[in-house]
Amino acid sequence: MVVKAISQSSVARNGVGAFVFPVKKITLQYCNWGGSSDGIRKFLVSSRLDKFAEKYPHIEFNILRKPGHPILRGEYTNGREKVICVRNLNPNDVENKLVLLKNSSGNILQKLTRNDNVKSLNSSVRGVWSPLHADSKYTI
Amino acid sequence: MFSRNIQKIVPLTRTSFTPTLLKVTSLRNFSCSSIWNRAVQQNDLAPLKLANELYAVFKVHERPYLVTEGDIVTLPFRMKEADVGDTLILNDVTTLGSRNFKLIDKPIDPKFYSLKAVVVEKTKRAFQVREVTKRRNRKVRHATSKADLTVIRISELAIK
Amino acid sequence: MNICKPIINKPIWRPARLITYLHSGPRIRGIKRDPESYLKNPKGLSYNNIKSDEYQQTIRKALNLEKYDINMSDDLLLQCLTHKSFAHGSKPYNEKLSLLGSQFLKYQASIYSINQKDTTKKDSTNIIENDINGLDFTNLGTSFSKLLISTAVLSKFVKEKKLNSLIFWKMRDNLKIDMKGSGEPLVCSTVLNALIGGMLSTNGIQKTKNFIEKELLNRENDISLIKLANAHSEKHQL
Amino acid sequence: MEAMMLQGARPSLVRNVIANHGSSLNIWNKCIVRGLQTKPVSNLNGYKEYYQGLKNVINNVPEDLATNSSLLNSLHKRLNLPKEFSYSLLSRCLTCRSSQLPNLSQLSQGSGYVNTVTTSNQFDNHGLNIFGKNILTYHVTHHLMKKYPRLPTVVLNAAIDAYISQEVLANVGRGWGIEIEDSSVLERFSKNEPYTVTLGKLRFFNNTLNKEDGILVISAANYSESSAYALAVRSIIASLWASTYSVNDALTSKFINDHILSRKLDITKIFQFEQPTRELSTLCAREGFERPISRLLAESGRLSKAPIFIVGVFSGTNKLGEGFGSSLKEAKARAATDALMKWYCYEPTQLQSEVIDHGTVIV
Repeated sequence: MVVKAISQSSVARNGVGAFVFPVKKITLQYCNWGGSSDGIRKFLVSSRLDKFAEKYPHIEFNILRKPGHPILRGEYTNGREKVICVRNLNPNDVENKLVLLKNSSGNILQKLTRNDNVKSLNSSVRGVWSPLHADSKYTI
Repeated sequence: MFSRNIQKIVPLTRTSFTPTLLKVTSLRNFSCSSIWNRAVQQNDLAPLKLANELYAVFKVHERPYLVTEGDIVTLPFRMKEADVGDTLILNDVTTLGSRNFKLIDKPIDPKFYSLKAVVVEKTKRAFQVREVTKRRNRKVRHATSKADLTVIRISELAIK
Repeated sequence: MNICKPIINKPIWRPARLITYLHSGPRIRGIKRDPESYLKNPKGLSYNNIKSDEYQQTIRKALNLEKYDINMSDDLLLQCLTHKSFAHGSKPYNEKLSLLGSQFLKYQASIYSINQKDTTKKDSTNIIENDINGLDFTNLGTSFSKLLISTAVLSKFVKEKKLNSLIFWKMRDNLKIDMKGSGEPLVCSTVLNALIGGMLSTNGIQKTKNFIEKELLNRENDISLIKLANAHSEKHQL
Repeated sequence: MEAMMLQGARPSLVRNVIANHGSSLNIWNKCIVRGLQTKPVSNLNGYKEYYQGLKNVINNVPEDLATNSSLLNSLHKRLNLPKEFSYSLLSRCLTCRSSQLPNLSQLSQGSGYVNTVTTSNQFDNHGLNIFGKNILTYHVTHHLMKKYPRLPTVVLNAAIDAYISQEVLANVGRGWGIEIEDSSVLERFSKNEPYTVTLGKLRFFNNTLNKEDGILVISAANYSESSAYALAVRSIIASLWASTYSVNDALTSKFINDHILSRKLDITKIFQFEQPTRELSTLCAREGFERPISRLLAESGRLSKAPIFIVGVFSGTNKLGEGFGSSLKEAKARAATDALMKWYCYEPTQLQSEVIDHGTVIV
């Protein structure tokens, strides 16, 4: 046998085929005493979280009472977590932060260079230009 | 520019603002656009159908993106209508090609292809502070930016 | 850049060897062998002189392929019955078909196993409903479910169907006369797997499934994997 | 036992929150956890009761309890499983046989902090895993052989592995958001954690309190985290088949296509040729093509320090492959490799009929 194999692993492409939602758990931590938790307390008392949870059944919501400033903690399937402090925020802003956690994939925010908009795992379909193959009028 | 038996008909419905990204539920028909095939015979998509690999150039708000299946595309705005996990049908495609053939039109009639994407995440750029100065002035202004992004993944690219 | 491009359509000088000596008899290093001398299976059947109505029809009849409406071409059947060891892989051989077939047979055999309502292994202490949708997954991984698709049972099946004399393969040791230690059971089992794989590639999943259910995993048949596995386990318990 | 419990009751543990299952919010994927309610920990009978209850629940998961588990619910929704797939079955998929402790007296220090309870062979995912493995292997083999009919057997096996090896399946499981149970039963008891939480977590032999900082101990038996994840993934696929085979047979294959076969694999990266030119000429002889001949197509800078040659390999007038190199020999080998790669990685289109490969070339 002449051909040998080098072991490889396939790479996940979430969204091709099935799409698994990246956020798996959101914990809402509040304090029953502190004034900075005022907004989140109002948010929790209203039915807004219920509606939110009904809309996104794939996320597990936990509510945790703990002294200190209120925080929202999102846990993601890539093993990372995002924590947002929501002290002194009003219920609308708390919900916006919740939406932010829901919309994220858990990756770190990155600086992007200009026109670097497409990231691909595939090799170039059209091939790479070569001076040795080009027509004579294009040769250097 | 065009061959004799084919006329290029510009869709009359096009206005200054054309929604180029639509959700699956509301696919817009571009029934009156025509096909202009430069590489092969008119309306003959056989070489593209036989190809194992395809690429497409689609436009969103007049910006072109060259993609293959499975690619991640970062769109420089927040797509309000779409939620994470929604499927988008991209219907402003200007080029469809394989290694040796390509089909060009503005846009290509969507009945020839299917190009779909999934919204993977709606995120932001990293927080940036830019120092803005003026000549011969000692004041430095710190301009901050954290722009919105929508990340989509091309889930399907096929010739119908 | 200086690029020189030779003309491709220039005629190529080819050395033509007009006379080749083909050697038959004992092997001599460096001498080309006569194909007639090695294109033979251990039973002496010659690969080049196969008659379709004898060879392929025997296989079709032995496996009742017509009964299950399975069409397999002569070439495919011959490939299924040719092992990789034969003629140094110069003829189409069954390695990959057998790989596919063995996976499919394993899958079907496990479906058969989980469908069995086996009462013998139930322990008296706690029988709670542990089946899923009427399937008992605790049947898997037992010695019987492994035995069902083992090399021993599959090769026995091929031998009982009298297909083993039709297989093209090479013994581990050519000088030995008896089959013991020649690797015959493994070759026979690859043949059955390859036949399933070939069936699957050309006739589709449904027909192959039907063939496995009715022919191989059927208690009523005289020769079936279940009967052979039972016989095998009884023999080894004694 | 008392001493052990006191030792286990670390300060952080006492301060830990207590979960209350009877939530006032009637939404199933919501769980209320209230803090700062301590409970006396030295309650041996209570612990025994908790342990026994946990054991009973895990060994035969009641459907109503599983339906209330927020973890199971969110996992079910995330994977978009059909409603025929029951929550108790999903919980059974997460019970590994390795969570069965061999013998408590044989375990080393820290065995008191077990995070699993003794499970029954009738209710773990052992059989499901075997079936899942069979169904996965068959599907992936069938798919690859259809897509690339001429792959050599070693490469085919490596490609199958690239999709369904233990590590890859473990990554799939992590991507599904399956969580592992890494707190001890004692900890859970002192938190008064409801059984529904543990039902939604992956239970396997995992003595986290026995860990040394910076050292990962892997015992002789395959009790690793990735093997447990792989078991769970295979079992979920098998359970999906078991729950839906009578209703919709194609659902499982679609699930495998969507989650496993949709992953990216560059098949050409698997190949490693040792004697490409020799292999190519054997191939041509076997298939009845003309003898392959390498010819120089283009060159540049032959006498410079960076020469480049482009060599094509031809069989008659057909060009089989092309390669570049800084020497003629290198370019020739690359051309032969290219030709072989094009032969082995041939992909028939859907319009073509089934291709049955004659086998790998043996030199």
